[in-house]
Amino acid sequence: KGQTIKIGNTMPYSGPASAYGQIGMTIGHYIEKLNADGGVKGVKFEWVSYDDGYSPPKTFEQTQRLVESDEVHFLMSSLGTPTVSAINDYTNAMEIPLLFVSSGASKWGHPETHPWTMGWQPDYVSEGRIYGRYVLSEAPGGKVGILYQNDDYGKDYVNGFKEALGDKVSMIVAEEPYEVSDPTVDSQIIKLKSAGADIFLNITTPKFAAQAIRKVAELGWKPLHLLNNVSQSVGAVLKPAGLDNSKDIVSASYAKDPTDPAMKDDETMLAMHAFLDQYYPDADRASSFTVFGYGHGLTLEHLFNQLGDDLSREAIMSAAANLDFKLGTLRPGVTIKTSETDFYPIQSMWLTRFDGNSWVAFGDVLSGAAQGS
Amino acid sequence: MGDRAPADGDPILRVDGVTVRFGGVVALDGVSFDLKRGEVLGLIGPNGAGKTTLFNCLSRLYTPKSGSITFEGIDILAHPAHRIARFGMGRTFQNVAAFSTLSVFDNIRIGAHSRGVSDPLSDGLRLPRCRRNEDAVFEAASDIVDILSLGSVADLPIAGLPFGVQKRVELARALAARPTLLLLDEPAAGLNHDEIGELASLIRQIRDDLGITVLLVEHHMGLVMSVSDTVVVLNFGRKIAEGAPDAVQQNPAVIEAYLGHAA
Amino acid sequence: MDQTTSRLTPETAAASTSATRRARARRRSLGGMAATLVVLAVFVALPFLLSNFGVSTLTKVLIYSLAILGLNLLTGINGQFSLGHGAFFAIGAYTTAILMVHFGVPYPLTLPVAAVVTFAIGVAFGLPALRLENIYLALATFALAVATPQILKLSPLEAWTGGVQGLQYYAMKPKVPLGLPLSANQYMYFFVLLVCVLVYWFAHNLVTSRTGRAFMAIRDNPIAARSMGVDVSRYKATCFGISAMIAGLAGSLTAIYLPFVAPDSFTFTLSIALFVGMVVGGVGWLPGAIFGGLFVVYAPNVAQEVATKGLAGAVYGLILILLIYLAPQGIGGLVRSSLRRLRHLNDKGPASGH
Amino acid sequence: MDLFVAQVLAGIATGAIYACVALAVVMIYQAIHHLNFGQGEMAMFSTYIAWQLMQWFGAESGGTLLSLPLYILAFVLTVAISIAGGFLVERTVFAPIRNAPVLSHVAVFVALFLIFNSLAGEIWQHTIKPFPTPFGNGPLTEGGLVSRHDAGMVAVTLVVLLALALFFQFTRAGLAMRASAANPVSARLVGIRVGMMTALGWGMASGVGAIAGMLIAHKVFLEPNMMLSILLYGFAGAVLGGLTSPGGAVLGGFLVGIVENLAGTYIPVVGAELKLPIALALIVVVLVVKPTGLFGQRLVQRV
Amino acid sequence: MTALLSVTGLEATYGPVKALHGIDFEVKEGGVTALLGANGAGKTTTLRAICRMVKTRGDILFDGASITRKATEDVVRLRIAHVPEGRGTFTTLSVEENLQLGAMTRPAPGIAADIERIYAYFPRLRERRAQQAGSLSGGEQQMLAIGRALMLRPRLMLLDEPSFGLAPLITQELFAILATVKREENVSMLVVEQNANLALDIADEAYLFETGRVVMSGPAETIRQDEGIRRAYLGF
Ligand SMILES: Nc1ncnc2c1ncn2[C@@H]1O[C@H](COP(=O)(O)OP(=O)(O)OP(=O)(O)O)[C@@H](O)[C@H]1O
Ligand SMILES: Nc1ncnc2c1ncn2[C@@H]1O[C@H](COP(=O)(O)OP(=O)(O)OP(=O)(O)O)[C@@H](O)[C@H]1O
Ligand SMILES: CC(C)C[C@H](N)C(=O)O
Ligand SMILES: [Mg+2]
Ligand SMILES: [Mg+2]
Repeated sequence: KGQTIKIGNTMPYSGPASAYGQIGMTIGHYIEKLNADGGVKGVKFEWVSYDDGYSPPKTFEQTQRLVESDEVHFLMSSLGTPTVSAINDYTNAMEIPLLFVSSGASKWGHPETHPWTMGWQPDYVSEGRIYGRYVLSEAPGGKVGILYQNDDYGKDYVNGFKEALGDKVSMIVAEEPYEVSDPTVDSQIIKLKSAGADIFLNITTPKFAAQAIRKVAELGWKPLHLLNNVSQSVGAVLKPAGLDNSKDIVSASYAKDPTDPAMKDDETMLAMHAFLDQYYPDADRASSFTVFGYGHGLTLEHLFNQLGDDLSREAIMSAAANLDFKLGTLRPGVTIKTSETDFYPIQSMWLTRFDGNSWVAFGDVLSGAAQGS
Repeated sequence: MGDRAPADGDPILRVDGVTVRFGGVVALDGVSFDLKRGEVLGLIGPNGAGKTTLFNCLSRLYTPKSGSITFEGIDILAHPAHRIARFGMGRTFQNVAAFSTLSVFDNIRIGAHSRGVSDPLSDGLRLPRCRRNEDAVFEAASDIVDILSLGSVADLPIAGLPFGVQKRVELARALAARPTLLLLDEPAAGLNHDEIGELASLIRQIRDDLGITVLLVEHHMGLVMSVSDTVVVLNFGRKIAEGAPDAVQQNPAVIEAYLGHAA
Repeated sequence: MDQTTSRLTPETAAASTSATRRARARRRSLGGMAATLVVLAVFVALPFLLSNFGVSTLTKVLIYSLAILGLNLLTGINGQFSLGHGAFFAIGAYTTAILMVHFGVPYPLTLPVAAVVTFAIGVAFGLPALRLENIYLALATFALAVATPQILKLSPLEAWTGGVQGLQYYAMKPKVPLGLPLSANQYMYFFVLLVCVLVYWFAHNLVTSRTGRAFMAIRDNPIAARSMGVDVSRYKATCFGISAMIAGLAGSLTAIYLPFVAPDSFTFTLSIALFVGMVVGGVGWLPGAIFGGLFVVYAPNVAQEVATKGLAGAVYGLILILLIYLAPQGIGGLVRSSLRRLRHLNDKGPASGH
Repeated sequence: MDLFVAQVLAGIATGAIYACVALAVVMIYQAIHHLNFGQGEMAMFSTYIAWQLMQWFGAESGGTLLSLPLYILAFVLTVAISIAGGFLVERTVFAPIRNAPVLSHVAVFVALFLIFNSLAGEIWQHTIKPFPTPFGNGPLTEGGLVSRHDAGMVAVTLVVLLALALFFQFTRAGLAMRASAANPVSARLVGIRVGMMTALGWGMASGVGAIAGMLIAHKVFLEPNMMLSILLYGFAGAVLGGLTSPGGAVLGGFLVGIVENLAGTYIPVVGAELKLPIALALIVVVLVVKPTGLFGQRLVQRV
Repeated sequence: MTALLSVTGLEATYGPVKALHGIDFEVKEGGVTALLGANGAGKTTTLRAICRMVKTRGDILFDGASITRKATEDVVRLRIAHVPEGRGTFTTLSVEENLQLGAMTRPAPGIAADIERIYAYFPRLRERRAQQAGSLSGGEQQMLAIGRALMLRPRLMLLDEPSFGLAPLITQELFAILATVKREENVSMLVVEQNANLALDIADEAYLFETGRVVMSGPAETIRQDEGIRRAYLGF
């Protein structure tokens, strides 16, 4: 009671991935709000969030600083696949919980080897499977062209997608990687179109997603366009790319879309806007990253509500491994659920189609779990 | 110093039909001459006649279009520039090519580079062999510093020194390699009368006491005529006269092209 | 000294003979040695005064200093502009990581291998670099820095490099050898310090030797150097190799100290950081590497303390500009000019009156 | 073959970006005989200024052009502001350390890079912003692979190129600027105000950079890191063409774009992954053969 | 004749090193003053001081007004031309561009004619007009440096060893040209020259420097007669 718990975090506030920085800002402000409201069951938090510039050795150094110098109680929401990869072994060796990693790499869900690490969002492999299954059912005779970021993140998606296609993997007629350092992806798009693809799997980060969407429109190419979840922000991707150009794009989504008019009366979204008004008025409200950060804040709050008097690291970890609740920022039917063996909190998604203004879910809530498991 | 006794007979340097072109400019046009061991040969000619270009051929900074250069019986055109010093040819530069951030003493020590033996690994490990070499170079450079009276400036960076002193350091640097042939490109430029007198005796000292053959390019006729055993005159890249200083000085073609009448 | 030549002497302090010159040289090198010992003593004492985290940050300082030393040898001493030393750092790190992970080689033994590999690659890169000057070389090396992560990611090499993920081997982190009363971080620190001291000794020997003078001669005037018998190409390529080797050793140490390598650890920003460190420490002044290392490691942290998150970069930039204002030639420039001033006063003391 | 043509066209389209930046690089090189790492970020910052002006004027909305005259007004104002800005940066940041070694200047370029990058992020946030084009959207010819914007961009680049070439070759100011960069001490001795010339060079470079930024932003979207990698390509293009030749730089920029795309398409296995390294390696090869670039002035060094 | 340039108490320093220790001298309007002295005596430093290229104390009056607070480029705008030690060639620019630069501060008309005039003085330069100046021979670059200074149409010329590296014949011609320029255009000159004979031939007054101090001065003729000078600088 009356305790203050230090939470450590690393974020790319600078450098090439700095757009994600607002996730850290949102969480930080939410913790401010929690403290102002008297904490969670009397426990207050101190949010220590360092910039790692999206550079793995920097992440390691900052994490070491958090653990050894700031002596944080646990780490939360540290962002990025390559970055958090650098500290995964370290934090486990130090037995510090590393909760809700802001990355969908599948490696955050391996309690057998890394019992102190847990992800949050649906993993990229699973999401890839969802797209694969959708293609099989929707356009079994199609030709697929893939644009992907040449890193773990991109490759996880591609692997999941191919896994779902199974023996139909020959539907893929072209795979074009790009590097984050590429100025544009124009030439890749031209190649995919020239290869005769009529299904376009767009696995990119926001800037490249926007470039790709616009280039596709500019070329007058009309494929079935599948866009990965990371880049589905209406504010940060589709608006810049042109809402017209984005029409009919299909994506998978687990979180609510802040631009969806239907969200006007959504309780959680109203609460979020009220919170932003008071604590983070500069926030970009059309951005899914804001919702993402807010969701992390709510999850933290829930976790501590669930905890008893024992606030030890072990207790926190075991509470995190026993989550089962409905998080307000998630779409209907999508829940947070973990167990001693399941360290993937969110695993189901909806397929959504962009109608020119917002994402409209269709079909059923889907699980990305591997077939037969 | 002076361990090589001057031996008469075969020329130490033979320049044969050397031609150099830069685009349309013919800088040297079939120039030939011999340089006897132990002599001072004065090479003169109007500005742009090709004197420095010839020096640059000798030290292999330029490669002639045709012709041959034989030094100590070696066809030096078959060798890269950095080997020339090892063969015993040293030089100074017309526009002072100093190692500007280094001290006078280090400049001179670099002059002795071609006489040293070491490789980066043993230097890095400071093997005894390298230490001995260092000591020898230190002594040799100290001697030269004393001979050329550079003691008071030896530890100063060369860049701020008066032009004349820099030229003297260049001379010291060339001597540090203990050359058998020394190429001097306008050593008297920027010196006053008195200093030129000293330079003249220094050049004689280099020839007589150290047994070094000297090829001298110079526009100061007093100096050239007083120290040269032979004089070669170039004009527009071609040799127009060769002979004893007195004879050359009287040569009308030389007077016309180079000396002028008032000289 | 005879009368004729003495007239050529500019009239300043009395000329010194070889013996006095030698004595003065010895005095100076003793002074340098004393300073080195003091600095070394401080570095030996520090890990016992600092927190655990402080020790590991200081280890990083040493590692960066080492890499900066390597760069300084090439750019400062030999005059070859490099904006790509992060690449050699990366190669050293990967060599160590691959040897440890795939071949189970004990970590100390990976260092010589990394040294040989980076030396060879450095020479190989130094050969085409012979034809490039200044900006052209800067661009070529910068290109190398930019390309490094992409090359490390190459799928055909993935079996060895771990591709985009890189290699993680936290379990192989060096343990404190039996008996030493040190924490893991302290042990790592001293291991790194030992390597740094040895390499520094090597580099210092090199710079003050015939080879080092040849390097500097090439920097100051390549044409004259060639005429003095310096094989410019060979020395330049060798210098590239040695410099790459030192940077590679630093990389190798990183891979031991931080048991994780990944392509994104070696982006061009690493090369730029090394370059900035070299400038801050003092171009062409080997001890400056320590200041460079300190700056590169601590300045961004200071910037982050001072500024709100987004502005840290601007603050870091301002600190850098400020530093260049105060010390246009880096810390080395400050130290050298104050030494010169001191010496000037000293020389003036007894022998004034001309 | 179709693919080949497509890739060449795509190469020209991206090459236009590089060519534009390469021109700015040549501009600064002529003024200070160095490459400025901060140049890309300054161009990015200028582009944000243009964007901000257009917001105030109401010249665009969500990347759609609303009024061409207002766009042109913002464009011209931005170029003017950038020239003044470049001039001021030189006067305030570089003039005081005029005598510092070049490598220290390079460190300050890095500092400028960081400052502009971080300021832009702080002022305008990190999310990408669409930037309008005055040339209209869509392809130049029906179904073609070259967009109207790409074509417009090439045209503008050529106009700027012509202006710069004329400036350097035929005006006294151009000669004075080249002289200042080549030998500042002598330049002062013939009465050239070297400081002003350098500052003017910075100003012009930053003006050219602003033009490049405003053209590029439409293609890559406006965000603080938009010039990060483009500047490298611009350097590469300028160096390939020869740093002293504006025409060479533009050609170099296009070549880099084309080579990069062809390498990515036709080199098996690693091509797609390594298109940038391959393009850069090619440039290094060209430089090894021709050390001053394709059209650069050969320097005669004499002793 | 009044003094066009008058220098009093001039001291100059390079960092901690003092190179001039209080120098006084003048150049008369339309006159020629010669500075003599051994290596390192401070002659070059004196010319640099006038062009404001070194740190100084003391006063320098040009045409009655102090120029010690001016920048180099503004001094040049007063039409003081400097042929520097080491020539200061713009090596990467062409010969003709080098000459044009000499006239940078003048209005454009007349420049082309003046370039022709320089070519007439030094025909070698005409042959090399489009060539990179850095590729010229030493003497040719010296001609270029002098030509460039003349392009300013100066009132005062500072000549730092103008005969440096010139062949005897060219040296004679050069001094004839200088004499003509002086006579016809009333150009004043401050000449540092090791060939004291030549310098004293055209000089009205001469100053002898030793380690940063003036040790002797007077009309050129008087100086020429001095025994010490004769031995050290004239050689007869
Ligand atoms: N790299 C080059 N490119 C073009 N022309 C050149 C080059 N090098 C030399 N020249 C020309 O060749 C001629 C000979 O030059 P060189 O320097 O040999 O003359 P020099 O006899 O030494 O003259 P000086 O007495 O003036 O030093 C000159 O006219 C010069 O312009
Ligand atoms: N850049 C510099 N840095 C430090 N000291 C310098 C510098 N330039 C000149 N000096 C010193 O100033 C003094 C005067 O030099 P200055 O060049 O004026 O002599 P000078 O009379 O022109 O000699 P010279 O006949 O060699 O040209 C010398 O002692 C020299 O060492
Ligand atoms: C969704 C993002 C926060 C995750 C990020 N794209 C990564 O995996 O690196
Ligand atoms: Mg010559
Ligand atoms: Mg002088």
